[in-house]
Amino acid sequence: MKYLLDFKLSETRPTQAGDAMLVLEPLDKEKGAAALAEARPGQFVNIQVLQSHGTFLRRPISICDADAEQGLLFLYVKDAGAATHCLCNAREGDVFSILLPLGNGFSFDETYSDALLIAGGVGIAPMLLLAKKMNEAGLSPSMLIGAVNKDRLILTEELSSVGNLYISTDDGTSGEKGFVSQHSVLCRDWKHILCCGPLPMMKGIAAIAKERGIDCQVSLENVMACGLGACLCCVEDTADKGNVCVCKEGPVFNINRLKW
Amino acid sequence: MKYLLDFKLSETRPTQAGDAMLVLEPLDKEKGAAALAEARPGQFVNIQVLQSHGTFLRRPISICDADAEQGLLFLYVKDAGAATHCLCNAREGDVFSILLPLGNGFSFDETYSDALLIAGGVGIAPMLLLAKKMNEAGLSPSMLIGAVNKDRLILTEELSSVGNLYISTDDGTSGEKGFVSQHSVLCRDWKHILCCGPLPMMKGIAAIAKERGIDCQVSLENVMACGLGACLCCVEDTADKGNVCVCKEGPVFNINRLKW
Amino acid sequence: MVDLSIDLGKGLRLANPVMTASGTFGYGLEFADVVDLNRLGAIIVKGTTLNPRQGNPYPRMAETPSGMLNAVGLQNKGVDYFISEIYPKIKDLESPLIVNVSGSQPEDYAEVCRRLSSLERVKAVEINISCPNVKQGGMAFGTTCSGAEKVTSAARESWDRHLIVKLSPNVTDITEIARAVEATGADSVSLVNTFLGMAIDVERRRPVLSTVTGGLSGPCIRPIAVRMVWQTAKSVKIPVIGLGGIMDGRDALEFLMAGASAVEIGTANFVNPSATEDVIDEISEYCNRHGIESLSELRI
Amino acid sequence: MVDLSIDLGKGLRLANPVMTASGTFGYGLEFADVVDLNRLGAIIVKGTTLNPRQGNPYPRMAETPSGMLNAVGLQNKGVDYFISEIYPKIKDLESPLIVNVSGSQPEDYAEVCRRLSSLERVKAVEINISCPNVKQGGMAFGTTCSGAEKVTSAARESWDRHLIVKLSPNVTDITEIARAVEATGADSVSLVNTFLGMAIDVERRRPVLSTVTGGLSGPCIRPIAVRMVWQTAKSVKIPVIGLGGIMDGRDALEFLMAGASAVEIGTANFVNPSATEDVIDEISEYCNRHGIESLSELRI
Repeated sequence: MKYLLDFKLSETRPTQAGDAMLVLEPLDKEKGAAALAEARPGQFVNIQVLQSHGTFLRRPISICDADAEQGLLFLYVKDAGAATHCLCNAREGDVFSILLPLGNGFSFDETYSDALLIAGGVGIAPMLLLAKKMNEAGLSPSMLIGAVNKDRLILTEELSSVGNLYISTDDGTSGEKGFVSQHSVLCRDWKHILCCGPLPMMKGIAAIAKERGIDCQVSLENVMACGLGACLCCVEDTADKGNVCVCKEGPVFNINRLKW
Repeated sequence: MKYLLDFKLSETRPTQAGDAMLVLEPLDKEKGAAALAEARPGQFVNIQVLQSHGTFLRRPISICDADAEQGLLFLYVKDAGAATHCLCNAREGDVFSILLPLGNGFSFDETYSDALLIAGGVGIAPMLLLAKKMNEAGLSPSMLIGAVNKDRLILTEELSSVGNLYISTDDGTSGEKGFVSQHSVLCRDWKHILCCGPLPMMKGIAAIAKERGIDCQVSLENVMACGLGACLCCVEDTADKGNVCVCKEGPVFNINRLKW
Repeated sequence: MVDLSIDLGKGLRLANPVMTASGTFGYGLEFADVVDLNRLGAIIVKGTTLNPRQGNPYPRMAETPSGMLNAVGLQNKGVDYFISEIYPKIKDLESPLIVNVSGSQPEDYAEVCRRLSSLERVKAVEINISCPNVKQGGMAFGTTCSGAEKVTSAARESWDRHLIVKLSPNVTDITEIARAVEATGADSVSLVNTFLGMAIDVERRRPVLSTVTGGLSGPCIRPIAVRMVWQTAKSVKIPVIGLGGIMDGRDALEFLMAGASAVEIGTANFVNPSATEDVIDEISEYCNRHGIESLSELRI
Repeated sequence: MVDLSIDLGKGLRLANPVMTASGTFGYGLEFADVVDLNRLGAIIVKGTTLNPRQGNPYPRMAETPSGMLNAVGLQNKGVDYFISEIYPKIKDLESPLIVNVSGSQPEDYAEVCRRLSSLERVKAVEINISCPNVKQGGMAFGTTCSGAEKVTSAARESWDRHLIVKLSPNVTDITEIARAVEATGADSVSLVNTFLGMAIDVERRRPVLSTVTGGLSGPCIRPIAVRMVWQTAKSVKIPVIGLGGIMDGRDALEFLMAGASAVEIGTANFVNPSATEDVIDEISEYCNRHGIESLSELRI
């Protein structure tokens, strides 16, 4: 079930470098709780940013966390354009129209004890909900996150509390020096990789997974409009079904389906 | 001289019914002071409202007050549409691009001791600067302002301190009951009327002035784009020169020039 | 209370004038969670062709000022898939179904219409002679009277229910095309389809769309669409269906006042997924506020 | 450092590719307080006709999504007034002057050009065959090859400096018109003029503009304008001057990459009065950042 709901910004938690963690409360508590309860890790929302002068379409943003009990939606927003800039600088009390939850998230079950979550940049955001849901399934996931440097790492504290966190930075200011694809933890005997980050990073990880026969899911970020599988703008050319909507069949795909 | 300057909102003074008095400070103090010093009563500014999603053009707003010494521009904004709504709800610290001062203001000199200023609605705003400038010329103007009811009267306190204020309200909750055109103060022997308000009000006053041979200026509000006399959108058909730009030759016109 | 119903002729009677524009509402099902599909005036489903089409490569979309460019290129699984897999899921909706039909030659249109004839709930077809995103057919048919006539008459021969022809705005005189399809048997015209446009990513120094050009839609083009509806409504006797950047009830009223008998909501569905229902409510509210009892009173 | 100069031929050499679009910048003087007029690539002054024109009645303007409609209707005091009253005030500017010329018959254009010939600083005329806001002439000339040819050849006979023809986008195939005026002697084409559009005030139930329809401009139409420039630049040998919704340097670069040799800034002047200078600076900054040394490298 998808919901079109108004959410009020109840808090903006400043993070590093102008990004922001938006904490949003549904105006309709009941429907909001239902929508939040249905949110699966890797799913996203499509948010309207009326505050942004030149922004016509909604903006898809991955769900960082969804707390149905408290009735709170957490979106980690990177200040990367006019719309996200407005989101990062929104005022408490501002109301946003949000369509959620959208797409299919990461797949896992209680057998995923040998899974490594890998993320980079703003792709780290959905890993929080993923790790929490894995905790609920009795798993303590291992997570590898990367960034250019220590200052660009996000959510390290939150992630540490829900699993084993490994870190790589390009300049070595935190964790191992280098890309995530070079991190020593990758050498262990993983059965599953669940990955979200910049395209080159995901392609690098996918290549390693393929080579070593590791089951691997990646989360794509194709430019989209509706988020509902109607406009057919965000297609990815898959091996099995040709062009499919990333917003509806994705954003998470098993790399077997991709022509990478 | 016209100036294109950025102004920071330093304060929003709430007034009645969601309107707002914006107090704006130029980022460039020197040029700002020069622009403010040149502002004449009846002139206006053209302000860009990037905060408003659907607003493409600037919005012309009459200058309510301009304090060159303190470096402050005062705009009285009526919450009457998407753009003005954003202005009324702007945040302190928000920066606006403002083109000013524009147009020709009211004409008067030290002989205008028998002048009556008449205004209604948001048209009352420019009367504050007009009365102050008349004070500087040694005049204590008489002013007649009108509104639907007591709650819709604006700037009464400020205006009382710079001249003799007469009031009319449609429902009689303040001053004389009725329209400004019916107020008893109009019966006195005025030589000049300087008027700003809704079109029907100004036409009513103009008719009275014509009948009684009183010199009369009115401030027009034609829809405009550039504010500089370039786009030729805001024309008024004048008796002497045909279509002329309200933004450049006006907004204040002597009624002799109008085909009313 | 205003009566919003409208009879477009030949069995196409709508409970209200608000339809979905083809290609912006999937098969309706995609919006079922957020829109009461039974309230819609009609559901015009996505462009259907004789054979399955993969459409154009990604990227297919560029956001533009108050609008968007798309270059989907009629991706669909073909008419037979529609008949066997989609129709059964939507046939019990109360809203009439309309299938938008595309092809690369007149015979394709005719064959698709023929196959759709067995579907009782399909009350009309909308013949798309204006898709800017396909190499063959599409807009090429819509920019000349003779091309428009050929497709219209081919479809007409194999379809005896209501036949809408969707016109391209990329022409010098849209009324000329409208009159041509009217003379060839169209029961109504819908206008406008998208404008051929283009965007360049200046940082990467290449066109944004894989196809270089694409179709521009959204409120940006609404003033042109309203003008074309105004001109066309004065130029033909068949009903005119207006579309082009309608975002809300006010916008829909602009088209209805300009002479449209009904409207289609397109790009707005991407921005406000409940736009269709909102437009119905807002038209209703306006009419009641202004004491308007039937849609025909709106035209100016 | 990039060299922004561009030679459009026949004596029209610009220090940079940024000109003002006719009718949006007055005679330049209106912007003198906020723009350094000497920095502009050229100043194209407002539409000038043989005899004075009062233009259309108020209201002449409607704000639209990311744009505006205007129905000014070529209000101006005529060519003789320009020669005697305006020219003396602007002739000493460093930027070349270009006069936009309109008329209701080919002879009018020819006569205006003839009278302008005495003005040494007028380096070019821009022949407007695309104004949508006048009853006679204007856009009617710009929507057929024969109309465009007639006006171009009449102007050509009485003007031996650079001759720009400004094209209408309200056509099925703008390249056809461009080729026609190229063959008739135009030294360059500028495109696009405004799109014919319309807005209705639904509360008052009447068209917003006194003339019902008007010309749509602004970033809303930019994707269509870029596409037309792209097509035309591949279709003619003479330089193409691009315009249509350029608000900043990025937008200007889109046109230059699409094949325009220069650009005109129009509606942006109303939104950002210093847009022309800002665009020059932003193009410069972009080129330097990307290691581009001359404008010709920009085309994709």
